[in-house]
Amino acid sequence: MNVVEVNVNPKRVKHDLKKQERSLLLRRFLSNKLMVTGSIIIVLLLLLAILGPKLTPFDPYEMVVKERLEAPSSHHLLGTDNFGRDLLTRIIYGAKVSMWVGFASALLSSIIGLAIGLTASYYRYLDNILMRICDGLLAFPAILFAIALMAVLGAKTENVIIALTIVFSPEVARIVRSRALVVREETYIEAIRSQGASAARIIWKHIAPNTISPLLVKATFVFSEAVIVEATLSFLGAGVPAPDPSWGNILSDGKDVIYTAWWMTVFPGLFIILSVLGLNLLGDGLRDLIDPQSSTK
Amino acid sequence: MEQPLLEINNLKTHFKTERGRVTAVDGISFSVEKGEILGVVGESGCGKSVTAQSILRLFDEKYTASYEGEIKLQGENLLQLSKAEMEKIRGNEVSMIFQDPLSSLNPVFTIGYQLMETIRIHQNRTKKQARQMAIDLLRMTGIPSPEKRVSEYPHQLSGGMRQRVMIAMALACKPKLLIADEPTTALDVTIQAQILDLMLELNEELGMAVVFITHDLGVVAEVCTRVVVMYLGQVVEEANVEELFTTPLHPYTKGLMKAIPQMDGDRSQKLNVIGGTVPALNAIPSGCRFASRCEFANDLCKEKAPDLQVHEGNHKVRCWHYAEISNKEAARHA
Amino acid sequence: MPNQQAESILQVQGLKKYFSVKGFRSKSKNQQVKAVDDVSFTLYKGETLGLVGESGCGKSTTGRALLRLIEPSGGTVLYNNEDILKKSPREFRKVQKDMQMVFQDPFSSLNPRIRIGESIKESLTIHSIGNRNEREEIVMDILGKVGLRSDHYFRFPHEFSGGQRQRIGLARALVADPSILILDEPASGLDVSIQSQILNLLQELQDDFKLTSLFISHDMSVVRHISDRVGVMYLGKLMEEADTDTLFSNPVHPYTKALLSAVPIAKVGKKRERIVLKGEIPSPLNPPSGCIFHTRCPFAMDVCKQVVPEKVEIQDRHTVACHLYS
Amino acid sequence: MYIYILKRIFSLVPVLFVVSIVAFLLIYLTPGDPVSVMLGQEATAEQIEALREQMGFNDPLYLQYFHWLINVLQGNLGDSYFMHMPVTTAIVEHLGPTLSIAVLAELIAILIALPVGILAAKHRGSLMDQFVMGFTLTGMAIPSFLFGLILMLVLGVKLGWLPVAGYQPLSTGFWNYLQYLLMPGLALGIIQSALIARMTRSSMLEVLNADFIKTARSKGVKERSIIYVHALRNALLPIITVVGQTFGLLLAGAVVIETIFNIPGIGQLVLNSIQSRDYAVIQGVILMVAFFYVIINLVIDLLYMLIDPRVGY
Repeated sequence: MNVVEVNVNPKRVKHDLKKQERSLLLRRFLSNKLMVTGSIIIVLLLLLAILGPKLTPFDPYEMVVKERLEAPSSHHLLGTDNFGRDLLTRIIYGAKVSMWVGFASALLSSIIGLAIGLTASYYRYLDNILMRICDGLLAFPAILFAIALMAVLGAKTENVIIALTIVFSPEVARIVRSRALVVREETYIEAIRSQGASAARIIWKHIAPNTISPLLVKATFVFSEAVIVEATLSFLGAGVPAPDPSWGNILSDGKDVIYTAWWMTVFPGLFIILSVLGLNLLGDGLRDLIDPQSSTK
Repeated sequence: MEQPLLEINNLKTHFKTERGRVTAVDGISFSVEKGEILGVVGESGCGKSVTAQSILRLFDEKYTASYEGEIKLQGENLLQLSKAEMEKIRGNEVSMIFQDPLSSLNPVFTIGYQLMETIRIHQNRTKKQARQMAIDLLRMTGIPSPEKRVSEYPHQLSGGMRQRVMIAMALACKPKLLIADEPTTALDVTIQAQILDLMLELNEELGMAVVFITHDLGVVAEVCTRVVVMYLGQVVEEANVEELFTTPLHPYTKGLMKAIPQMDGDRSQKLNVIGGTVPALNAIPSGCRFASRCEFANDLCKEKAPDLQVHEGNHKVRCWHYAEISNKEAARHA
Repeated sequence: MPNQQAESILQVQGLKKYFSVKGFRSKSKNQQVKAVDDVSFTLYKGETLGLVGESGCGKSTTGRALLRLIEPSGGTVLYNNEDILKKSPREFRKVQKDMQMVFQDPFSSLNPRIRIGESIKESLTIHSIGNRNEREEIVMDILGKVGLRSDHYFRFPHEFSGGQRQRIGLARALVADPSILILDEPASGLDVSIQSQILNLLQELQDDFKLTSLFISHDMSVVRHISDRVGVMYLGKLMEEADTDTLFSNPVHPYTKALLSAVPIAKVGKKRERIVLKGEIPSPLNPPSGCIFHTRCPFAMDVCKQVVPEKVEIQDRHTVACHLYS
Repeated sequence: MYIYILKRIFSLVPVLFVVSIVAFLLIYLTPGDPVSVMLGQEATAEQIEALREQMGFNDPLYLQYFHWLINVLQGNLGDSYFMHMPVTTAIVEHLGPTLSIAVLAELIAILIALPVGILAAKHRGSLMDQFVMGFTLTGMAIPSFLFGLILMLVLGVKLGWLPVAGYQPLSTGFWNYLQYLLMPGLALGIIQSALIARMTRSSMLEVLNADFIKTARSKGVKERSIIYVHALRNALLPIITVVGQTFGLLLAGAVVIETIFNIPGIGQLVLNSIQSRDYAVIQGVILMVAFFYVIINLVIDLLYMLIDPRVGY
């Protein structure tokens, strides 16, 4: 982009530049097919989770035995489950649970992962200890580790978030550390060090902002993996406890009646796939969008 | 004058990028005689390396690159050959060496394997024969104890050694033409001297023509017999090396020559500067491409693009006013 | 130009930097790579000392050791006759204001996430020079001095060309008004036409700011053009040091001779005989005994194989470390 | 070379140490008092207290850890209260089916992922490439148990090709054994192949941009051997790393899949333990899987030496 001759007072230039940058980012956002489809799916799901409860006439907990296992009809759009509860309503309430659990654990593990990753990358004597702990934690596969943690913490939705955070933080820490180690060797870090900047300033003003892009991409994938792990936990009965609705435990109820009430498996399954697919698309799109350099190549 | 070894007419190389089509090489024409060393010189982004790789059609033609014009190797247009025919020529009639010795050799195969591969693709030799030929090639390019080196891996050798292996690989089938894309840029000056001497010896011994791509005018003066100067995808001047250095005609060539700090230059004088920056490939100005940076540019230069005219003999230049500029400068110095 | 009675501003005495390489095979005990081995030189006020040599000779490590970006293993560096290597980080910060560095790679010397004005202002904030909006003025002013516009302050590094980024690097080094500038191959990453712009700018700034500089490069002709004195390094040692004209007109050390003769000259018809050194640069893991150049030196004598040559001053301010002259 | 092997093995000690600490803490922090369960409801408080003292439950934490560690090193993972047998025997009995699913799934994954990944990289930007990217994105979006349910619905019920549940050990004939494992194996394998295919594609693309590929092409090497000889060998390293890391995921996946196809493997063991609050078994399974994971990654590390001469040089 060649730089046009402009000699106006700097404050206004700063304002114009910021506007220009926003419009450039928007244009790049819209041109990124992955990003757009992903965000549309996620926004729809969020709307569903937030507005849904107001739209549906049914109560997710109210059991109507005689309407048990009804096929999708005009009365019950997606049919009913084995206790006669409206499936669409339970899926909507389930969306709120699944998305919230996924988002919260992604956010928490990002914050913890960032802190551990940055400290490990800058203070070498801590690096070994922290990384061995992370390697140790990473040896436990996510789903099994979550099951064990739930056994310790007890079956509550909040505990699912804590369990998932413990499971995913080491992964985030490892990604942040490896990027931070690369950034540390860059010349601009050497330059700021040569000017006598303090360790804190170097870490938080120079290293951290340059580890954000891999962190954001990883956080999106942690979000989608968390939704899958939560669904699996609830499916096995170790996650969100009944009667609270979650896509996982709806599927679990549907498992035994799969031949007769196929809708109890298909619809929640579809929602899981859709939300995770949306998040994966968001993650891929984010990866291209974030790095300004990659945009000008 | 019998047919030149290589004749490039109006070569154009286009690349598909997300922001539309970019033409990195826009109508290049020059030829290479048998046994000659032709220098192709220019700054980064001028398309010299793209030209070199276009000769062997190394770019992916399915999705990214497309060519126009002619590249005739002894009368045969390489651009019209099938993939299989092209593969027969690469490494056999025309071979290439690259700039960065650290990354140009496959790290997971031994030096011997990579040398023998070229031999066995183009000549039916047994493994034993190919191995012996590989050892002789390594000895020819001055690598000590080649029997041991043959079974070593690239990371066990220094930059200079690796470049010698690259040259040995390129000479495996005694090619008629060697394309060297900045072969010594990544090397230290003393090692560069050794490699340049080696290339000169091989050129005499094997009578092999060389297209020598570089941005270093010093190397051009020491090694090449004829020179092509490129700017922004086009040839702006072509001449024998003596003419180019004694009577350069194009303002860009003159500017380059005066911008380099000479080993015997006057240290108190400021270095000559070519103002501005090279226009981007997707924003090429109309008229002469050097107009935006040329101190002699007038309206004619800005509107109409000059083409490569013959000054005299084989000294060609792409500039409307090169004659007046030379006279004015001659007057100023007299 | 070097004035003889110039006042010395920085005295480097026996500077060493040894990297220990963990023995990978059991038999090779912890070896040491002597990246910088007993290097001594003096910077005189207002002068530019060129440090030249091939890759792996330790010139860039020397530059970084002065600023303690790499902690030296030995030697003293006297600035205002205090040894800055012994100072505590807090005391050393004052020195860091006076000694600034310019780096080679234009594309990784600026933080991509920060506007360039901010990167330049960092130095002011760290050394608490001026208050908040004063600092913005100072940065805009220095931007003008390096040939950029004040509104460039708000742009990101990826919007600039290689040449412009080197100008920003210079602005960052000069904004805190240093007295010594250490330049590590500042123009090697650039094309010739841009390189000449940067070298001219550098010389103007050195005069305006009355700077003393250490100019590190592998490019002999660039070093010759810009330095008043030149030191030639090989495998961690300073082989020869002299005024630029003396060194380039009659080099004394065999390595300097070979180095200068190897540089291709952009002139035709001057076919000079070239001293082509035999063999490869030895691996720093086990450098040759005695004079480290003896394995490739055409004049190597027995004494060169055993004894490390002493630095000898054969003429006024022309020193060399070679047995031919001791 | 051997130094490298020793170094790799030696570097596992701290990791295994952390694994043991985490496993122990999981057990220690689990609610429910094993002693009271053992003695049943009528036991008086004193009896429970006496037994706790005798079994060392009141010792300081680190002492309990050492006892536990020594037992584990001797293969004793404590006792299952629900199944009234040592946890180790319970696990070993149920190990067979889970391992066979995991290995079968891994084979299926690699057989699908490698060719698909390589072809996608070879025809970068083509329709085929976009289809593969679509397949991998959706593949990663489907939880393995859901895909298992779908397969059961389609293959099992609608088409009736494969039995919907149950397990026959190998001894009862190969096809007999295989037909029960095919569906869970496919369910897990296809999901796993999505991840590995994605990694293969990106790793191949990275290598195909390297300079030495251009050198090979300039030597007249055929496009086919550029892909399968020059590029693949270099791309293998990151691929086998992913295979190693995701094998742990696979084991966990096998555990989950079994619950759908009610195969008497570790999965069922874990499921029953969850319902019966038999936590010792769960922790035992987790420790075993973690140990497996560490060993597999060690093997992968050592494989590096065979592929890349620079490693261990």
